[in-house]
Amino acid sequence: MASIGPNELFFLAQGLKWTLALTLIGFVGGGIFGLIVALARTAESAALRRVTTGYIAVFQGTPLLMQLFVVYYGVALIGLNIDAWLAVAIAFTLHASAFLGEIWRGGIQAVPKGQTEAAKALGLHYVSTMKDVVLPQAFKISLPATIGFLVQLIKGTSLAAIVGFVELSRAGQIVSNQTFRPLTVFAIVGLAYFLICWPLSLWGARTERRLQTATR
Amino acid sequence: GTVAEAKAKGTVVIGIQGDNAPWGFVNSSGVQDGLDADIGKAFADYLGVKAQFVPLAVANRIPALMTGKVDVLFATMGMTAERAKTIQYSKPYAGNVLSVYGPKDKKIGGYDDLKGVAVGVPKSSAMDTAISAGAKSANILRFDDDAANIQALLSGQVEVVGGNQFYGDRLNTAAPDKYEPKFDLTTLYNGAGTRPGEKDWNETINAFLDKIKADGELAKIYDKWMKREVPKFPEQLPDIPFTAQ
Amino acid sequence: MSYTLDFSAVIERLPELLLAALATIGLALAGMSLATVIGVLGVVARRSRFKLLRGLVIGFVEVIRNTPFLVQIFFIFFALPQLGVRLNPTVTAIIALALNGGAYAIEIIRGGVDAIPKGQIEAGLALGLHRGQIFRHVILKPALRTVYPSLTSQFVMLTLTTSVCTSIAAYELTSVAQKIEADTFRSFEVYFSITLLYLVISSLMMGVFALISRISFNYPVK
Amino acid sequence: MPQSTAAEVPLIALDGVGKWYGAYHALKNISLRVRKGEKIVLCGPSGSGKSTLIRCINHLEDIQEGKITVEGTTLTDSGHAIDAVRREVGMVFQSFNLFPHKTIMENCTLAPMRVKGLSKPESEEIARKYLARVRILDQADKYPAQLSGGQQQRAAIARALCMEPKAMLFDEPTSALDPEMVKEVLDTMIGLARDGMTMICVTHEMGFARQVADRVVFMASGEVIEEGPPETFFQAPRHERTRAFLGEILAHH
Amino acid sequence: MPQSTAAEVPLIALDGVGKWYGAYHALKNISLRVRKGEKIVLCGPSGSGKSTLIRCINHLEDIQEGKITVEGTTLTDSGHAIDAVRREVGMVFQSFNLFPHKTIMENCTLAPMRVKGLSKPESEEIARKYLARVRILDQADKYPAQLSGGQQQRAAIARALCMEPKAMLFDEPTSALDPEMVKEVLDTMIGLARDGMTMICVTHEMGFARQVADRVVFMASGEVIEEGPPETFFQAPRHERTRAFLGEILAHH
Ligand SMILES: Nc1ncnc2c1ncn2[C@@H]1O[C@H](COP(=O)(O)OP(=O)(O)OP(=O)(O)O)[C@@H](O)[C@H]1O
Ligand SMILES: Nc1ncnc2c1ncn2[C@@H]1O[C@H](COP(=O)(O)OP(=O)(O)OP(=O)(O)O)[C@@H](O)[C@H]1O
Ligand SMILES: [Mg+2]
Ligand SMILES: [Mg+2]
Repeated sequence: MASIGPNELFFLAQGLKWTLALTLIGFVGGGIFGLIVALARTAESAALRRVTTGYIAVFQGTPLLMQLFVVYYGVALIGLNIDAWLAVAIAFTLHASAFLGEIWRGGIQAVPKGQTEAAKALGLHYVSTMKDVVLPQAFKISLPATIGFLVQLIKGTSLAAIVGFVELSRAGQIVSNQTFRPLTVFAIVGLAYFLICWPLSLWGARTERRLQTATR
Repeated sequence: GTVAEAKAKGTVVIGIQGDNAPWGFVNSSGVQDGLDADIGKAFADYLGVKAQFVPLAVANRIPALMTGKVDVLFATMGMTAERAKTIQYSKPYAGNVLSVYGPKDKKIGGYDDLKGVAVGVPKSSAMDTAISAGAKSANILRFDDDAANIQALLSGQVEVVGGNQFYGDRLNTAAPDKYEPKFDLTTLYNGAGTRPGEKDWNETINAFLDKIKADGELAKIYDKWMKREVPKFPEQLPDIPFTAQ
Repeated sequence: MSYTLDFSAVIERLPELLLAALATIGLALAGMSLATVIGVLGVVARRSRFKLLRGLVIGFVEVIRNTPFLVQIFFIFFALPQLGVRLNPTVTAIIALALNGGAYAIEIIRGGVDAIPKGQIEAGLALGLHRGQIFRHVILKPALRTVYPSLTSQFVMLTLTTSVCTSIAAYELTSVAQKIEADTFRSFEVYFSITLLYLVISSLMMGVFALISRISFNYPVK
Repeated sequence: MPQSTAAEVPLIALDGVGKWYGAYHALKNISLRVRKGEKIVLCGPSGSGKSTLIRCINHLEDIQEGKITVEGTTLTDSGHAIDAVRREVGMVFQSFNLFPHKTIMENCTLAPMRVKGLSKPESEEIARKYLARVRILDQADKYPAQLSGGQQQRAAIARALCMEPKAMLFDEPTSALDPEMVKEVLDTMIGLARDGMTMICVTHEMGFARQVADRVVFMASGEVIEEGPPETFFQAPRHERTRAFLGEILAHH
Repeated sequence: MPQSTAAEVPLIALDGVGKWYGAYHALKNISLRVRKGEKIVLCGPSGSGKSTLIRCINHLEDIQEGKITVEGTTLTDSGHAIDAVRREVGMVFQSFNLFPHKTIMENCTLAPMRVKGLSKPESEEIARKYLARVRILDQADKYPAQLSGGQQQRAAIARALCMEPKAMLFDEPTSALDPEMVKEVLDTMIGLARDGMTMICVTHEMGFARQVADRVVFMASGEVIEEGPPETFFQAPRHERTRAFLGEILAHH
């Protein structure tokens, strides 16, 4: 039976590296598709809105663990053998885009209607209206919620263990099963998460305060 | 793929458990280790190919096998009739000597004494299967792994645990002289798992197992990890076919 | 792969799954009710005159929001007994869910309270109402109304989080599913089924939330 | 103060009041006496401190210098004095500030029940009286968002009246209203004035000032520049700044 | 329409326009012709459809009946027609609607660059011209929130002018302003009118109407009730409703 030494800590650090890589994947994929979801969710076409509403309901309404499972193993079942990285990228993109899409939809709708109308009255097209007028304001409004979700996503990457990634949580579990000190190991793991997430949360809260004083 | 394909490729993909020392686990250098890993390596040698290990968790070992992400599972799988409906077991290659562990001052003599008692077991383990069958009225709490199970006993969250032969040492290290084995559960055997209907894998593994049982290699590996002799394996188990139809 | 899905094992044990789904709903409901209470009381504490109390609430919120739920529930279950507090898995699960949801609820509700126009509070003061009365009668309901969508989507997440409670052996949907999986090795069938069950549960929750909103926030706004 | 005779105790008295927002000196040595039944119109350019002044009177802002006395109670930071004053003085805001989640009736009964401890029937009785007084009794069961701006402002006036205050403070009560609704609110206020309510009113409605004010007080940069009865104030303003301000205000009408 | 001679093609023409919001009939059979250079003041009680009318002209709302033609282009739902019309018609809103994350200069150059495809220097050149025209060139690098209400509204006017439209629509451009700032915006609009800009302006500023309007159009309940040159409109309104409305509006001034 091993004790918790430098080897074990190094093993956990390796896991941490995966955690960060997975977060990055989720955020980039989720960011791009989330934008599309948000735009579709606020589109004029009722059909488009309904489809995205369903999309959001499904991916917000089922556990991320199951989404990962279905994408990796479920898809393989019908003969599509995809790489674990691709599976994680797809599942995290689906998951994050549903949440970010919903957050950013809120931001877009919080931009006063007069802004869109003024843009239209000036003759701006949809793309320019969104890119130059609505989205910059919407992102600013949704920034705190976006950061809040990023923190949840960091913690959510632990579920990628099901497709074989030994990220921070899984590394913790493995070390705990070698050392039989689950409390100590999970205290270290918890602390590691805290040290990544807390600065982000602080930054989010600061941004929120700054935005609030700016609008008052 | 098939055995032929694996030989052509020069690798066999073997699923083991990632966190179940000393059976199968990933050590702190990130390398797979344990009884299952050694048997896996021996199997690869037998085939004359390289072994590629995929560390798995309880939740995904069957999906990984069924979707072809691994060729074979040496993943500490207790052989039961119900499970045998889904996967193809090989002949047994390990025996689980399972016991109930509890505090010295608590009188537990058999299944009957478990009535209403909080019993901890690792999820999806042979201990779970055995106690669930033996003591229907026990209050069974299923934890993610051995570490959590032992911690639950130490924290007093359960009164006794179902464990393998290594629990004694671990409990003694954590709380000297406090716990002891109470009684042995029915022995469960571990077999390798392959996809149902794939005769080639099943036959190859059975032949391999026969070989290492005969030439003493299994005994060596067994001694290294289990610190005991290879048990005597039954020729057949009810409703658990060892060979593919 | 020639794997054929066979749901007979799942169907046979469907009653077990449905019962477990009820347990999941129970855990979620208990967790979110307590979380709401913690949220409201936390906001009150967060606005109190006592710096220590405010600091404690801030610390609580930060620790909870920035650590995984798994770690939190582990500590309540495995570490508290060392301080002499031993809680069974279900109680532990409810407390952990309540604390976790409560921390988020504090932040969300605080946002709603901050968004109440200052004029509302001043109107209350000018009428002679005290701070507590203003919070209770003037601020709370409109604040909850504005944050209701965020609060409820947080609660849907809380519902899905109940699945983590399996790691302390609490009785809920995922743990029963894992037991069935272990018994039968019918992993796909079991996981597909509970994915569907979770979707049904969360859709149900949303429906109930919408209903509650229609009943409790029935006043028109411009 | 020329208007207040020494014998009479003023209902509201400000003595050398000074108020700072951080380093910004918002009110400078303000002294003002308001007798019972008197109607004061407060005017002046934006940022001159009108709102600040009336907000200080019922302690929505605290002051750093001088003192404010309402009905003999001096506004200190003590909770009791503040409570007493707020019970005696009603306030109506520019943006109504009705509670959106309560019906008009509930808006009116909340304070009588919670502050005065009246029963529900008692406070509804009072509410009905004042809602009728401002002529929106028929709207009692609606929510604020269902009323027009003018009706909302009259509801806000009724809500303040339900505490049966000795004086009413108005901060630009008509400036958030559509032109057509201004009249109905002004009429309500004229009615109140006729009934003898003591009033301090910040407004740019000079017609209203002419009609009901006993005194017009003109402020600029946190100071009271000039005050006097409306006739002399409008016809013969003494100060240059007053003249300039009146010029602006009356230009487009 | 009495004012438009048959020979002249009107710049803006509405023919039997009908508009519904769901079941609510907001505009009823509106016909109106505006010649080049003409200044129209639109007035009427709240909810009479004034905003709806001018919002239909540049297709912020679509109509269900009749047709609207701007410079010969009939507004259909086709993207081209809408684009063409929006390029010819500038609009100024009650609440300015400046883009808060862009400086005044960027507010002014956005549309010329994106819609007309002008280069940055070209559009800044144009922006400077119109910012000078409304006398806030010195504020060009500030953000909207750093300007006073009057300055913001003038910036909004300059932004619309930068597209060099043939006509300007104003929807209560001064009603969100403090009394003192109304004048500076009205002065700007009077200047525009003098320069010959075609204008349709919803306003309650009757002084402005008297001074610049060629025609005053009075609406009620979605219909045009009465129209005519300001002198006759104010002195001798023909309809009872017009008289009642004018009575309300002018009562307190
Ligand atoms: N909370 C505050 N913090 C800092 N400065 C303030 C605050 N409230 C008001 N001020 C400043 O105090 C001055 C007086 O403000 P006040 O609101 O009393 O003016 P006012 O005469 O009511 O103007 P208006 O006609 O625009 O309502 C202004 O310069 C204002 O910027
Ligand atoms: N988006 C909408 N949906 C439904 N009804 C609307 C909508 N916009 C306006 N209306 C209704 O159409 C009618 C005309 O509105 P409009 O805004 O044109 O009036 P207005 O004359 O501009 O009034 P105001 O002077 O208050 O601005 C009103 O009864 C209004 O309630
Ligand atoms: Mg003011
Ligand atoms: Mg309008």
